[in-house]
Amino acid sequence: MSVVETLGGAASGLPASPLVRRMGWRPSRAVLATAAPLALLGLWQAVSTLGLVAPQILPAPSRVAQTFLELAADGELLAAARISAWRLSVGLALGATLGFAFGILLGASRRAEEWLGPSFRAIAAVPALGWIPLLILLVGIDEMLKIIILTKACFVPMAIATRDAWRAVPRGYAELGRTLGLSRRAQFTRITLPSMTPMVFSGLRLASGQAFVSLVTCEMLAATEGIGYLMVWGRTLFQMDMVIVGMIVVGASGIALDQLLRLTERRIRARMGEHV
Amino acid sequence: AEDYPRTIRLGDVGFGFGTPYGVSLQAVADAKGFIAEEFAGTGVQLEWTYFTGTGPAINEAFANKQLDFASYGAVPNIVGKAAGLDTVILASTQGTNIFAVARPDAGIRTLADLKGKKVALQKATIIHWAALEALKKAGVEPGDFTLVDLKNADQLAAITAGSVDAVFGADFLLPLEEKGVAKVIFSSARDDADASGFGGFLVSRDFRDAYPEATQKVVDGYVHAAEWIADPANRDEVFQIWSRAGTPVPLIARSNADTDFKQAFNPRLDGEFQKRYRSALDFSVAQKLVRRAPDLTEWADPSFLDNALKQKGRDALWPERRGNAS
Amino acid sequence: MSHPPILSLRSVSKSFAVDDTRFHALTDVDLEIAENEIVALIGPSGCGKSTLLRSVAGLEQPDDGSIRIAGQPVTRAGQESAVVFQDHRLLPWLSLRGNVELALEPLGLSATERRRRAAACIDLVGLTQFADSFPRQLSGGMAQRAAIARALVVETRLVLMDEPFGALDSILRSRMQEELLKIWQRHRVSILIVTHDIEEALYLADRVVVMRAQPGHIHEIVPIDLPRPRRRDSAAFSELRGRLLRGLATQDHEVAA
Amino acid sequence: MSHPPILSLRSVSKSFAVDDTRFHALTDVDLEIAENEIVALIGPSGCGKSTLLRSVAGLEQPDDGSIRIAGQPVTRAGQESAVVFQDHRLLPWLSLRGNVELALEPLGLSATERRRRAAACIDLVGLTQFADSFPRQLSGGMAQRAAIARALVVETRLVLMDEPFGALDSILRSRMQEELLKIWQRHRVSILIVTHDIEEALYLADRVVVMRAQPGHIHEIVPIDLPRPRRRDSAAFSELRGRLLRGLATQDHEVAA
Amino acid sequence: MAVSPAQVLAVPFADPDGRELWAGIGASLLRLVAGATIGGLAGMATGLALALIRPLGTAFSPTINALRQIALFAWIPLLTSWFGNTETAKITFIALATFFPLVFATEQGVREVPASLREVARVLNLSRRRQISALYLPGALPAIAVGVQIALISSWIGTVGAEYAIGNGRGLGGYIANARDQFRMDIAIVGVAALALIGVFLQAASARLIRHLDKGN
Ligand SMILES: Nc1ncnc2c1ncn2[C@@H]1O[C@H](COP(=O)(O)OP(=O)(O)OP(=O)(O)O)[C@@H](O)[C@H]1O
Ligand SMILES: Nc1ncnc2c1ncn2[C@@H]1O[C@H](COP(=O)(O)OP(=O)(O)OP(=O)(O)O)[C@@H](O)[C@H]1O
Ligand SMILES: [Mg+2]
Ligand SMILES: [Mg+2]
Repeated sequence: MSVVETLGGAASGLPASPLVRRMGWRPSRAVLATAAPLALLGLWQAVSTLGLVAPQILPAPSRVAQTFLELAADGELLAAARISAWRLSVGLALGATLGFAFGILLGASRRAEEWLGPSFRAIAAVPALGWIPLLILLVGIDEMLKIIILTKACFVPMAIATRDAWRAVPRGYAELGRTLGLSRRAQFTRITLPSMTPMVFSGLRLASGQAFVSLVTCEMLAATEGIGYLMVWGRTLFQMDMVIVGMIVVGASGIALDQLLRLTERRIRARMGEHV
Repeated sequence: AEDYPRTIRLGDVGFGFGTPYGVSLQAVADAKGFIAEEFAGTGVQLEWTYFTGTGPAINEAFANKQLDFASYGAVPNIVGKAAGLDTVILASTQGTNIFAVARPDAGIRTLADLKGKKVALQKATIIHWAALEALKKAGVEPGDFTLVDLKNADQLAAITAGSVDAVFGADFLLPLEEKGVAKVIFSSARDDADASGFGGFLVSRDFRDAYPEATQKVVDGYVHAAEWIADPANRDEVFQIWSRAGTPVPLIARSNADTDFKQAFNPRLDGEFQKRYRSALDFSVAQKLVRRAPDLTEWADPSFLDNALKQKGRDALWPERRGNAS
Repeated sequence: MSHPPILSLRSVSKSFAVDDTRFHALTDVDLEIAENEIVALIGPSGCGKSTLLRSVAGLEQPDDGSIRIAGQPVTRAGQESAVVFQDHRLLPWLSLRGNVELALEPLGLSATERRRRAAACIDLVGLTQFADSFPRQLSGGMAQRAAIARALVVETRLVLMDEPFGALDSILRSRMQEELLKIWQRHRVSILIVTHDIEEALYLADRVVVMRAQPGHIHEIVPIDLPRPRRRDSAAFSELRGRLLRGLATQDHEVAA
Repeated sequence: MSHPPILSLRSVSKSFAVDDTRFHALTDVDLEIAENEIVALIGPSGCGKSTLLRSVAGLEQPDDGSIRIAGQPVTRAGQESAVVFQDHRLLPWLSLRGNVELALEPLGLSATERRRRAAACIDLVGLTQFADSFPRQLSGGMAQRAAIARALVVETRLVLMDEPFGALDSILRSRMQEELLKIWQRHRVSILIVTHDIEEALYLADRVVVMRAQPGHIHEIVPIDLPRPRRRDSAAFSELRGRLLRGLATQDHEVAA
Repeated sequence: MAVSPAQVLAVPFADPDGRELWAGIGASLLRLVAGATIGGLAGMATGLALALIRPLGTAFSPTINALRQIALFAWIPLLTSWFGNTETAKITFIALATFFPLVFATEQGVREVPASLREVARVLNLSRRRQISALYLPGALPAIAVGVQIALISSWIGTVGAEYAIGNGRGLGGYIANARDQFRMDIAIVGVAALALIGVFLQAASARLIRHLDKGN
């Protein structure tokens, strides 16, 4: 290839060779992804420092950090987080287990879907917000209320995901199981279950998200402790820093749980030989 | 035209299924047009908002510059002031009658019987404050009972479901007695006026500084309303006005049976006011509702009220109370 | 044919319900396959090749007629036959070995015996060094060989293959055909293979069954008496190709979905 | 070749980053295609056929070398060329007509003119009565013809085809090959076609480019001087098939993914 | 607190307080439309931008995803402190409830438009605008449709939740809250039933609309 052509190629707008591209500075994913929140944080601090927004409306990040430390130091935050975490885990464990079983029932049996499907959809349609006023009369305001609401919140997405996962098992795999002459039990454990795993996990992640929403809803509307209550208390005391601490704790735990579930899923699927 | 704003925004506590209506002095001033007539011919519009979210909601509205005047309980306005809201107290108001009800089968007849029981109330409100005062007088210390923080609706459900033994609250508790779910064991108007709700009529400092004349007119109208409501002949009409919020007249009548409106809506910023607000400040600090107590002398501005009282011999209607500090 | 038939179909018919009407996928199909015989099914798309094969595999229930394998009527899937599908259908969460061993599970063998037999079959298809690989780590041809190993490991006397090399490129495909013949020579099974590739049919089969659609039926059965190994460029091969092509081409086979 | 080249590649190389190393998909490829010429690319899987075609289509950026269409260096996708992919790649939410008209949009024609030209091209591939059907309502062969119509409608002088008939069964495929030749005769375009089917290459092309892998390069270029219409069972055809087969078969082509 | 079914059925018609239901539903639906429109359009636009403009996506996707993890109701105290008990607070909340599911669905949907079809758009020389209107939006439609369904339910819950928690003004949420405050269980049950029925209706309507739109597949 002649020099003239090389130059011609470059001049006519061909992108630079990979070598040049590699030498040129390109912001990495991580840098960009952390730049955005840092910039937002900076903006927030600047707005507060310059007094553009009243501190009772938007306290400075430093103030929020200080409140966080104070609440953490006197144990209030930990106590709230502990009770919320307890409710969440019980609700998730119960709701996911029941939802999984119910989803299998709906997926496996047309008749179950026909008979139970409509009432299931009706129950699913009423959000936590609607259940609270009615349930509170039946079971009072104690832990039972929160557990029921959280269980229901997890139950619904888990049941739907499990049912869909059951139905999405490739027909080819089911046929394979039959032609191999596997027992029903073996077909379920060796074929159906593994192929349902990804969808069931996404249902589980959805359930955990729903659990958080319901947890905060019922702690804000009908509770005397927990992170949601902490935020309402912050509102009552007109201390936005406390509210924001609550939001951060809720958001961070939501992300953490989601990541944990993703990781578990990846582990399980990797062990099953999948490339994830 | 520069002397008056185009609109003046007033806020008070309210209830109702549709648009909420007020259940206190401002509702009367609103319905009877006492403040509006002060502004006759000026073109000033009055805008009333009745907050169902009560104290915190009014604080938020002040913070967002959506309100110029508001009446609300001492505890939330102390919380707001301490958090940096620049308000000024123009007048005081007693208003709210506080009740305690107990489950009939719990063997509770007086406040003293609440020792060792589960008591529900909404924390960080004047009810919380008044309840602790009343209980202290009855010899029940905070350590003697279990306090459960519940909002109004949940209190009703909780005592009905038997989750708590007694509830402190306002007149929304009275239907429970009718339904046989609970019986009234305490009424502040009947048993201990010092444990009634107490609060203030506040203006934002910005408004007062910008429109002193308008502020004066609002206070004049407000005092006029207090004067009108103090006349026992008007009681029935007051109940009618308040019933727009959804509570039937008989219930309002019953809840106010022991209330002397002249005293309840006494606007004076006198010794009694000082005493009650100091108590509320102490309470707020003790309960860690505020990080630092606001300075009362700087906060209250009696000048507008004094002008209003000088007119038409109102001075005599509400003599200064000494307020023997306890 | 000197052997008794391993597979025999007698006037098999199968129709599907399609929008209130019945679509006749197979009508009155008669076919016998002898021990050790390779029979290829060809025909235009939709003529019922897969339906026929699936009926033999017990995956479809014919409306009428009888299907017998080694004299026994077929009543359940995978009875006395093993199936190789066009897509390899290896389970992605099992290693190659795991996939092959899975086929042995219903036989109630000991784990060591399972492992031994799976290893032998994996060796037969030349994948020993990939036994612990997962399907995604195998190329298309390797995966298809693994599927064949899975079909052979249970040692049924009849292997059913539905376009087993359809997804492979032509070079790989001809190599796989040779390997299949080698395995067949060593293992002595009967094979019923569906293909849409005339050359493939000619290269592999003892007899080629030409099917036609609407309704699906057997048009003709062409015995291929060429000696093995067969040469694709021989005149006899070309002649037979021409004959099959004519047998196929007379029918319009393209139908909108 | 009497005409000036419509396409010319000069020492084109392309590598991909694979786990820290570079994989050389194409090295030093030189190729010219004349006006009206049909050139077929064959070679084992992974030898860079698609990479070459995609580079010409402007979908890949070569590391080195120059690609010129009608004398102009290729700088962007779809410059002076139209592409037919193996899968038809019709947009499922547009009707057949909508898909074909979409290709005309960048030309800035009036709506009626667009419609006229699309209709003419749809007619050319014999799909007029299906113009308002959606892709899911078309059979594989029809969809592929629609994709060809979409490529022809813009009237570029160069059409690039990557295994355009790979997904069709053999009978349909030979029919499509004939149709392609008919269209080519009427439309007089140059065609670069990737295939893994030796017969297809022999049947269609003026020259067959045989590629080899590791690294991807051109092994030989075989001119096919057979008169059209060609007969697949002619001796010359068989001879050329043998030659190409030998050219391909010497290389090991199966690589684990 | 037992109430007979007949009593409950009569509430929306006979009871003077219960009759407020209709006005409440009307107000709620208006709010829903306002908030969901704002949040929906913003969500789709953001999702499209995040998916199509790479650096923007890398920079902001993680942040938006993190914000999404904050359970919806946790925003209420912040919003009331910013906007007070106003319509703005409620509509912002509803918009947020709509925004998050749609950003995510749109971004995901656009990202998942097959590379093969993107290449078609490129070789056809389609303009950027046409790529969006002819390729990305229709291609992402199934994902967006699922997002719309989730967003609609989420915004309906958001509407009632906002009215319930923020108070003031008409609305189904305020109606339920008031019924509870005044211990009118009959009215509360009617309110909850209306909440559920409208939710089911919205879900069914969106499903039907989507089936109607999705004619290509
Ligand atoms: N489960 C079913 N329900 C309805 N129709 C079916 C079903 N299975 C197959 N058919 C129809 O039966 C006919 C024969 O199908 P079959 O799959 O056997 O064809 P084939 O010869 O294998 O075609 P191909 O070469 O395309 O695989 C087709 O028209 C198909 O549409
Ligand atoms: N984007 C990419 N990243 C990394 N490697 C690639 C990429 N695209 C292609 N390759 C590799 O380059 C080589 C050539 O690929 P190409 O698709 O051109 O082969 P091909 O000749 O078209 O094969 P086939 O007949 O299977 O289509 C292959 O080994 C492939 O794995
Ligand atoms: Mg088939
Ligand atoms: Mg390729």
